[in-house]
Amino acid sequence: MKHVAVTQEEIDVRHLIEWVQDRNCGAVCTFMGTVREFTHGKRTLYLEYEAYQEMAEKMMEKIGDEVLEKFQCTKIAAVHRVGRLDIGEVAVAIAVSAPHRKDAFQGCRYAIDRIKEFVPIWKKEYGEDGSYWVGCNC
Amino acid sequence: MKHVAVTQEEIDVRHLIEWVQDRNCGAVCTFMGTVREFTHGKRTLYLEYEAYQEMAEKMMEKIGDEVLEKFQCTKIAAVHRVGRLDIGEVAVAIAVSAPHRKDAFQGCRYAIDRIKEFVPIWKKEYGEDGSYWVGCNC
Amino acid sequence: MIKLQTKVKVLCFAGLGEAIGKCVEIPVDSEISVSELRERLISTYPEHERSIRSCMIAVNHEYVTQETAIKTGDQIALIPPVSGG
Amino acid sequence: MIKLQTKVKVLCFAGLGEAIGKCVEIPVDSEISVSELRERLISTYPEHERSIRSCMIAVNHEYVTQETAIKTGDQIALIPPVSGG
Repeated sequence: MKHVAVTQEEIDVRHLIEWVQDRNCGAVCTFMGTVREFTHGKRTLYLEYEAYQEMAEKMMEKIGDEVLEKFQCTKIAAVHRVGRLDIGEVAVAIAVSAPHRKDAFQGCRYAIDRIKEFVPIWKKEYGEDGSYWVGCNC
Repeated sequence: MKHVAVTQEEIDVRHLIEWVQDRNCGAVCTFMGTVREFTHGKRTLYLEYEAYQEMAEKMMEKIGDEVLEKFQCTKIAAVHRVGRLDIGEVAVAIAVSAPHRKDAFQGCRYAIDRIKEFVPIWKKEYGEDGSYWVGCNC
Repeated sequence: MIKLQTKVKVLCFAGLGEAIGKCVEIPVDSEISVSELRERLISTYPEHERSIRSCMIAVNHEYVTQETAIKTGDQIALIPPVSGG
Repeated sequence: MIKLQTKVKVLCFAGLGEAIGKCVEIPVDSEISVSELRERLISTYPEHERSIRSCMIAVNHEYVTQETAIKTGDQIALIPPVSGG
């Protein structure tokens, strides 16, 4: 079972954890990507995330299916936030349940790696010297 | 920075997450070990955990130090519960923050592997056919 | 073979969306491949060639190959290198 | 060399704690190694030999080797294979 969303709302990882918990799972692994203040000594003031929402959700569903197929995972919930995010706020959260811990870790790691690789979401970094789209040639 | 505990109280992973979050961390990984109902088709009714409390906490501190030394992790919080635990309840929870996700995952995985290997805590499984100490020759 | 002129709407995101607009219309023949569409975009926005070339192209929310044929009503999007998470 | 008889308290856990008690007292000489203590325990509780042999021994909350010398006032514990998490 999977649940994915791209949302403007604050992410509460508790809801994801509750959603994935299962009587036959002994393991829940979660990952949260949060807004970091300093990267290589450069200060970030805040970020703005933009998504191609329908496609992003569709890709996240696909990643969810992959996790459930490739690993012995039972449930996965993944939410990515868009809009303005301040330092410390959660940009993405994933929770994965599995009977055993190895699978929960692998599934969760796989999900965030794939999200960062393929899901059409972009961040614009606002720093002390102005703003730029991260990783873009634009 | 590390925070560890062995407790009778219900574990709320939110507190661990809040404790490890840090302005300079972009990643938080958590693991929860929960009481599973079925293992290899055998039903568990509930578990009872016993700890050698002082030593368990000391060992968990040591594991915390190892995580902070071996990986680029910033903070770790780990709590193990003792006493009677029903199906679905959280027996152990770990949260690790790091600037980058790879380290957060590795640190969290390392911590639970070490806890399960070395920390003097034992579980007694109560099933439909009676009870036994898991992994013990007693 | 008669080629009908039509327009394809292309969604743009991130820096590219800011630079050329979030939804641009490109006049095309009725039959066009993804790589042909990319060349039309580049000739329409030559100053953004580098950034257009760095994009993947999605048709109906799926990444597609260069050879994919675009059909009327398809939702086309230019996907710059992603940076979510 | 005069050997003084004294008693060492040994904490026991899990199934072993249930079987022989959570805190047993073993009379020992004033100088005794961990492996000697284990043999004393086995001769005191021969029916639990297998389970005593499967234990690690902790002195003052640290796992120790067989050769470690036990001193007066040390906190000794028999640690059966752990099963936390």
